[in-house]
Amino acid sequence: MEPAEILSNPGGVIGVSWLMIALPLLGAAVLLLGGRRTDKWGHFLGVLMALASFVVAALVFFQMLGFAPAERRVSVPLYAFIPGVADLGLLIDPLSISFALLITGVGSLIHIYSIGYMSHDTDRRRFFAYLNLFVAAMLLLVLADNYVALFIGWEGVGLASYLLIGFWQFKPSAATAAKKAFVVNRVGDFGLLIAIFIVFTTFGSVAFGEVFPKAGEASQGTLTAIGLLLLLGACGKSAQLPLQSWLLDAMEGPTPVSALIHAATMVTAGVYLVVRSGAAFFPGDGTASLVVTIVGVATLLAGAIIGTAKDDIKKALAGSTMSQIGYMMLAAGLGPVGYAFAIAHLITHGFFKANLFLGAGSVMHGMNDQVDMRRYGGLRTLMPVTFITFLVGYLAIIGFPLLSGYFTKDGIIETAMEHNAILGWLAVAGAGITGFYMSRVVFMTFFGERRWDKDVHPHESPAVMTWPLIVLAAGSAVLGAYLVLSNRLMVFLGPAVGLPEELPAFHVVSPVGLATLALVAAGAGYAWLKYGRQEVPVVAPRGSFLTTFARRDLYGDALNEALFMRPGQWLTRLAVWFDNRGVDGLVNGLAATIGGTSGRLRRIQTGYVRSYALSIFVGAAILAGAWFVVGTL
Amino acid sequence: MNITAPTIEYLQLAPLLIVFGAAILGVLVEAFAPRYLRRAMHIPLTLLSLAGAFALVIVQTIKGVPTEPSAMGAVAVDGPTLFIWGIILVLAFVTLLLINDEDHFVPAASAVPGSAEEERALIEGNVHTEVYPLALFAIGGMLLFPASNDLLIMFVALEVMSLPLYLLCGLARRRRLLSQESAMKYFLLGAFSSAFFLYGTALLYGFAGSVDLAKIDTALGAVGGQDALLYTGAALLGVGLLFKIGAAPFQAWKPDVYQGAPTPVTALMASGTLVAAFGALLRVFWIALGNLDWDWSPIMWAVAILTMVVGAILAITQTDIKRMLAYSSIAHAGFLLVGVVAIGDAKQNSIALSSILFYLAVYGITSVGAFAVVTMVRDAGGEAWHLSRWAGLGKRSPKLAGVFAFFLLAFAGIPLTSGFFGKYAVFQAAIAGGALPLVVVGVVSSAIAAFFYVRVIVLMFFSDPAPDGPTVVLPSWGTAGVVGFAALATVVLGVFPQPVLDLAQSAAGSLFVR
Amino acid sequence: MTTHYLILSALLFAIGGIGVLVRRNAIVVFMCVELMLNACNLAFVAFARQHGNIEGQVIAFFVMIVAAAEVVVGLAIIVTIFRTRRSASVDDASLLKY
Amino acid sequence: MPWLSILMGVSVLGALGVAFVKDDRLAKQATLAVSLVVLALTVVMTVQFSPNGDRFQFVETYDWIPAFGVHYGVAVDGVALVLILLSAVLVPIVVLASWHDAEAGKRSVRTYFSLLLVLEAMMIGVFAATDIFLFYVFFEAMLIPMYFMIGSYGGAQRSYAAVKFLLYSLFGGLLMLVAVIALYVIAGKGTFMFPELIGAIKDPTTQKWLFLGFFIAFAIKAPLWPFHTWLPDAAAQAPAGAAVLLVGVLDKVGTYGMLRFCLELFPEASKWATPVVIALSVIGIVYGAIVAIGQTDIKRLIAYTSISHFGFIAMGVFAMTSNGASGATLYMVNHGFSTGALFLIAGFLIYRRGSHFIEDYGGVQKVAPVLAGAFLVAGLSGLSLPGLNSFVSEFMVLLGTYERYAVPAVIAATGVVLAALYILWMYQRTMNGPTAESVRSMPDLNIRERWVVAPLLVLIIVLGLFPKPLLDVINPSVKETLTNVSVTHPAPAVAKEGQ
Repeated sequence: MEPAEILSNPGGVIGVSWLMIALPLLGAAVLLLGGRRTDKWGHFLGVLMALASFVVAALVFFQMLGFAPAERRVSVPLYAFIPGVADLGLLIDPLSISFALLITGVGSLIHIYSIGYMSHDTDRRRFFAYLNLFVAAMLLLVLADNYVALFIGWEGVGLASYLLIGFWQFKPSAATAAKKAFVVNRVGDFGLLIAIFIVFTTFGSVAFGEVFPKAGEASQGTLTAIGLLLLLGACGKSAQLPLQSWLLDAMEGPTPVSALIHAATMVTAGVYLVVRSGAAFFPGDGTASLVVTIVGVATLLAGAIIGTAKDDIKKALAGSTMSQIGYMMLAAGLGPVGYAFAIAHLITHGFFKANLFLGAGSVMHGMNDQVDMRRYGGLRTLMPVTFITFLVGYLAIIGFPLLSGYFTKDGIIETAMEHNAILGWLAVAGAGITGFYMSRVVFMTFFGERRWDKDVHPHESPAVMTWPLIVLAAGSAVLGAYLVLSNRLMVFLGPAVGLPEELPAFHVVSPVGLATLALVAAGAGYAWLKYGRQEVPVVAPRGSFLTTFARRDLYGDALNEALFMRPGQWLTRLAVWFDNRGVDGLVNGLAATIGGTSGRLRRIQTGYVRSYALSIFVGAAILAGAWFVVGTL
Repeated sequence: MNITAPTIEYLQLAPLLIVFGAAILGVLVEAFAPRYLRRAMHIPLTLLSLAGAFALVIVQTIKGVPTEPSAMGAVAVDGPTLFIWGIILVLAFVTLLLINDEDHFVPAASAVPGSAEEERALIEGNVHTEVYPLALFAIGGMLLFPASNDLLIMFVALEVMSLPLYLLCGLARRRRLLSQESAMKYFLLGAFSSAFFLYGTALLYGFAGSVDLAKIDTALGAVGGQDALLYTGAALLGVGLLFKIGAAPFQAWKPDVYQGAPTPVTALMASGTLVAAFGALLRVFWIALGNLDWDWSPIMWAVAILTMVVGAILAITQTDIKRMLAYSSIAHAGFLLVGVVAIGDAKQNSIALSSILFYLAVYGITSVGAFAVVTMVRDAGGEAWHLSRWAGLGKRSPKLAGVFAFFLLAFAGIPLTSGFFGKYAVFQAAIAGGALPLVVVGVVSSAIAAFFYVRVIVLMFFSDPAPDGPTVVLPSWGTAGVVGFAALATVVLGVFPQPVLDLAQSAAGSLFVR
Repeated sequence: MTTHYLILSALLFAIGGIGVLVRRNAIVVFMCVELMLNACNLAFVAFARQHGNIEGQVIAFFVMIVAAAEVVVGLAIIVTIFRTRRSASVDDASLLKY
Repeated sequence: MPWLSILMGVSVLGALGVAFVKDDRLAKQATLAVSLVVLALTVVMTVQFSPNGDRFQFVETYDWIPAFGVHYGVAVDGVALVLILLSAVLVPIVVLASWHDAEAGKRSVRTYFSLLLVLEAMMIGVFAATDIFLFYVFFEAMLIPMYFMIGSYGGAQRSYAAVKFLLYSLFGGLLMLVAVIALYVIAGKGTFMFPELIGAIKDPTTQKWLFLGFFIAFAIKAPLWPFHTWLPDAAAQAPAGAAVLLVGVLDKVGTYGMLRFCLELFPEASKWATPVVIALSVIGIVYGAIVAIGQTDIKRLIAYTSISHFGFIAMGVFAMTSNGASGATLYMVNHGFSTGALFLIAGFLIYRRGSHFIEDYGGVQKVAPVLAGAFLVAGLSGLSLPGLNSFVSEFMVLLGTYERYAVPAVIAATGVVLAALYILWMYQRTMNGPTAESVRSMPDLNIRERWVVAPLLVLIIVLGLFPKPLLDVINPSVKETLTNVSVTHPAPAVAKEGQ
């Protein structure tokens, strides 16, 4: 079934769905302009706005459920933006609304959590302002009904991410990480921008409603080009190879940020972009989709491998995020069935990864912001709630039967397997590695003997932090089953991204599933042997070449440095030199030459009257001679 | 044999006659009036005569321009002449106000510099009141030079104009060595060049059998080129004229003389002489050699280019303010020459002529103003000639510096100054006359020229004053008047040039009478 | 016929000109200029003869007068310089340059 | 009602008045008042302008110099109007911003402010002139007040910078003068009125030569690579306020001239020259950005970013698509605001610390958050972040260029990445990291400075989210221009149904 066509604004809550964006934006504005005056109640306002936005989203969702599936795609035009090019408008459909719910839902939880987490920070107000700004931008991104508006949100979240990674800007590392994130993202945005140009020049519009129906009329080459450029944008935002390098540095930001932006929502925008444009530019077959799957698989492996070697708990989780998004990307390249699983995994991942990150944050909160897992250990008794919730998230992500990951991830793997065995098996391998590194995190953090310093007094976090954990854990546990069983999400998304001819039948036990489980178990077991049974050295052992390879992020940064940074600096120095010596030198050189000529010529004026007379005499001769020459011509 | 008495149109020649008459009266004053009275008698005599002459010029312009040369075809009082006379008389008037100002001139020219004799003369407060009649003679010559309709009169006028100037150059009160040197150089070179002029005249006479410009023209029509006498004669004649306007390669005298001469005299030369010489040049080349333009315009091209470039480039590295202005006047002579070659049909000619006339007017006024300012910036040894002494003048006396800066911008041809419209008029005429390349050279060299004008502004305004910097003397009413007048004219003509343009056009409309 | 006179006058003119270029003494230089003027006169008279009108001869007289005037002015200047510098060499007077 | 003459008259009279006020403080207040009056009048005028009415409105034409066929002819179309609006908005801000700048050098304060007003009059005049000669007069005369503002009130290298600026522009201007005269002579219409001269020059070769005469002048003014080297010197040495007017308005005369005069008077030649111009622009975009990254002096850095931006503008103009040209025009306005804000805030920063050099700063955000925040917003506008004004124009320019010349547009788009690099790196080096000892006691923006920055930031954000009003004014005039150039608008590959 093709995606349904887009209907006009039916009014009701949908009519004011722009409130979803406006409210957090307002919050951000108030908090930023209000300045110190709002310090006292700033965080409450932030939370309030996030919650309000969530409520609106929910209401919109329920109003939509009232419509027949074919009528669930409506556009809400806002105002004319660039006449003749693009107007601002929202597209409310199952896809965008499920994102809106995820963003505002998980977002609100993380807002609440942050009240506690940031309680000691003097700039908490600014933090909430940025969070609200992020929510607004992210909602614009997913709700936009055309590529330009999407792009505004797209770079808006980039800005929010920049501000939040660099929230502790007095730390040079943080400032650098923030800049790096923005610049690398810009590389992706460059691709997206060009894609938009091609779209406009090809279809004369950038509105989804006008472009997608006519996609068929464009040449295959154009479609592929658009697809690949969109993918470049997606890679930047979702930290896929080759633009993955910024994500691990991004962990410089406060943990809630890592949870919200760099795990649950923003980094999945790439997946959203691909799925959103899927029906038109990533039909599941064809070059673009193939490349998408390849990128996905490569990233999911790379992320997993990186995850195995990190001692910094957040970086380990970040690696895992990369890898999980790799899965989604892979799915997104597999056509309608894939889209559904991609989104399903995206949602569940949003929950369990936020859960894990917040858990990690809770641990750090109790450990004086210690992030090195080698200095943890045996925390399960001291932080029971954190431990339990973390455990749930852990089981969900490794795909423990009947927990979220088990449904969504295995769904992806199965689909990939049907699509292309190699992709499938690689995905399975990835699952195995996931099993290993996640178990490693759990063992190093919550089991084994206590390895922290004397002055650290681990303690459970306050309720305001633990409750969000509990909610998220619950979601991580059940959501997968709810979304996948009887293809609930797939059917729901159908109007937005299209449906396959026959819906895949999900069987709880399948050969591939068993194989996956086996591998995961093996990975977990190996992790237990290495980190659970024998004790963990406080200083990391040198480790094999592979270990360093993983620790150095597969030499991604080294590569960037060698390929871009060094040559770039060299080029800059050259250009500056050329500008001063070459271009400006030419200008000043000319002036100098004239001056020099003058200085030399004036010597002719010797001051001897006879030489002047000579000049007259010769001049006269020349004049007469010239006259003869000219006259006789 | 009976000789018919020549007819003289006295009214038409009246301005000439008045000026010369006043000059002769001046001589008589010098001869008979007691020393303490002379100045008192000279000033009104001189100024009134000039004013009167100017009035008569106005009258004639209103009465209508004569279409026939007067005085048996010896003097042509036509539109251009009247306009030029007007300019010269105005310039002469203001310049005389400068000359009239105190202590520009040596108390006793004959005395050896630094001798006891000079001391005494200084103490007695002697002044060479001869400067007034001398100036008047020079001015008379300037009036006659562009008006003369045959080469003999032109030669005489040339000498009448030059000889007094030679003397005046030598009369500077300070830096007398330089002054005398400049006088000698000017004299020798002037005489040298006038010899060329005369020989050219002779040859042309040999060619045409007459020195009457119109007759030469007709003779040319008959023969149509290809004659040794003609070419050599024309060339040598050209040398004499180009020398007077200071066109390269005959410009060598200008810097030295301008620098050495007393500043008021320099002003007179820079304005009056240039105007007169251009008048004569145009007359000779457009009337006498009018049929020969295919031959001389390429040469004029070369001369114009050379003049502009030399003037602009050499000025850059000058350190003496007057010397710099001299080179700038060379450059401007070049720009004017651009107009001279912009000939074509009658209409085009009148456009070119009017543009040149306008240019002469605005340039003359501005340069007098500039030199007037130079006379006011003094330090211990007289005028602060070295540019470095001008540093920070903008701080010490912003008004004067501002006015001078304005004059410089006018020289540079910045819009909203009279200089811009002068340049514009000439360039437009030249382009219409098909001399586009010449104009390109013109703008490039005026861009170069802008540099040294701007440099003076930088010195005056952007650099801090020297501790013992020059003082600005309180101007006498005369000097103040000159500066004010020049500034006013530069502004007004920079915003509303139309009236003067109209005058120039109506003057040029009828071209030269033959 | 005229040509001979012309050649002569040309020679005189050239001699005068060269004289101006090569002689140092101001007086002599000035006399060379006078020589040039006289060359002109010769030419004028010769041409007058050739053309059979008297203009040329009249001009010659004018030229003489002018030359006389020039002498007056010139000598005055040169003498002053001589008194100041105790030398009539034109090369000594070269303060004004560049 | 002769709006334009009134605008100019008010500023000129104001200038004269200020010049004779003895008390400096009073002079400042008077200047501010006058500039605000001008702003108010301009706003009223803008409101009266009907975008879809005649192309030129508020027309005034009087003979000025009949001898040369010169008129005092002023009028505005949409393009000119928005640029006049830009000038009128910037001047009061600049006045307020440079409240204490003139005192620094112990130089005449009232002269500075009266120069500002003279400059304002000329800025309005140059955009309003419909008589090419009048345009040229303003084009050249503008240099003088700016020359004095840089030369007398600028930094250490001021006279070098001022002379370089003046001579460079003068040279271009004189070349243009030749073309202007030639245009008059060859067209033979006996007038300089722009509307009558459209399409007057038929012969392609003539067009090419005249085009060059105009274009080089504008390329120097704008400035386009490789004629740009005067700008960093001038902008870095000029006092912040003058720098804003220099880069924000004066340089726009160049790009405005390209759009108005080069394109419409010499359409064939413009098409002939397009490849070269586009190439120069693209080079300028990338080159300017790269050199900017390597700068150590804040103001020079901003100047180089502007060179990159002028590349965008010129590219948009010569893309000859409605998106490109409208985008370019909008870009002129936006760039005026964003770069203006950057220069002013940089100026405040320098005024506090007394150093141009980036390495002398660091961690300012901690001590002066408002200053840092404002700087960041201005900077983000400089890297054309969506939602801020520059994005709209840059997007339109790139899109408009892509419609005709895909490859240059793609290369130019890399400027987007570089922009992020130079802005954020500068921001990081000045504002982030541990607070440098030298800035520890740096005060945050005071009330006056906040009033300076606020309007700019508001404009940056509002125009970023709601550019339509300006575009509605601009688009009709641009369409007019493109019709005169007679270019066919590239149609989308997949035609819209119903069109």
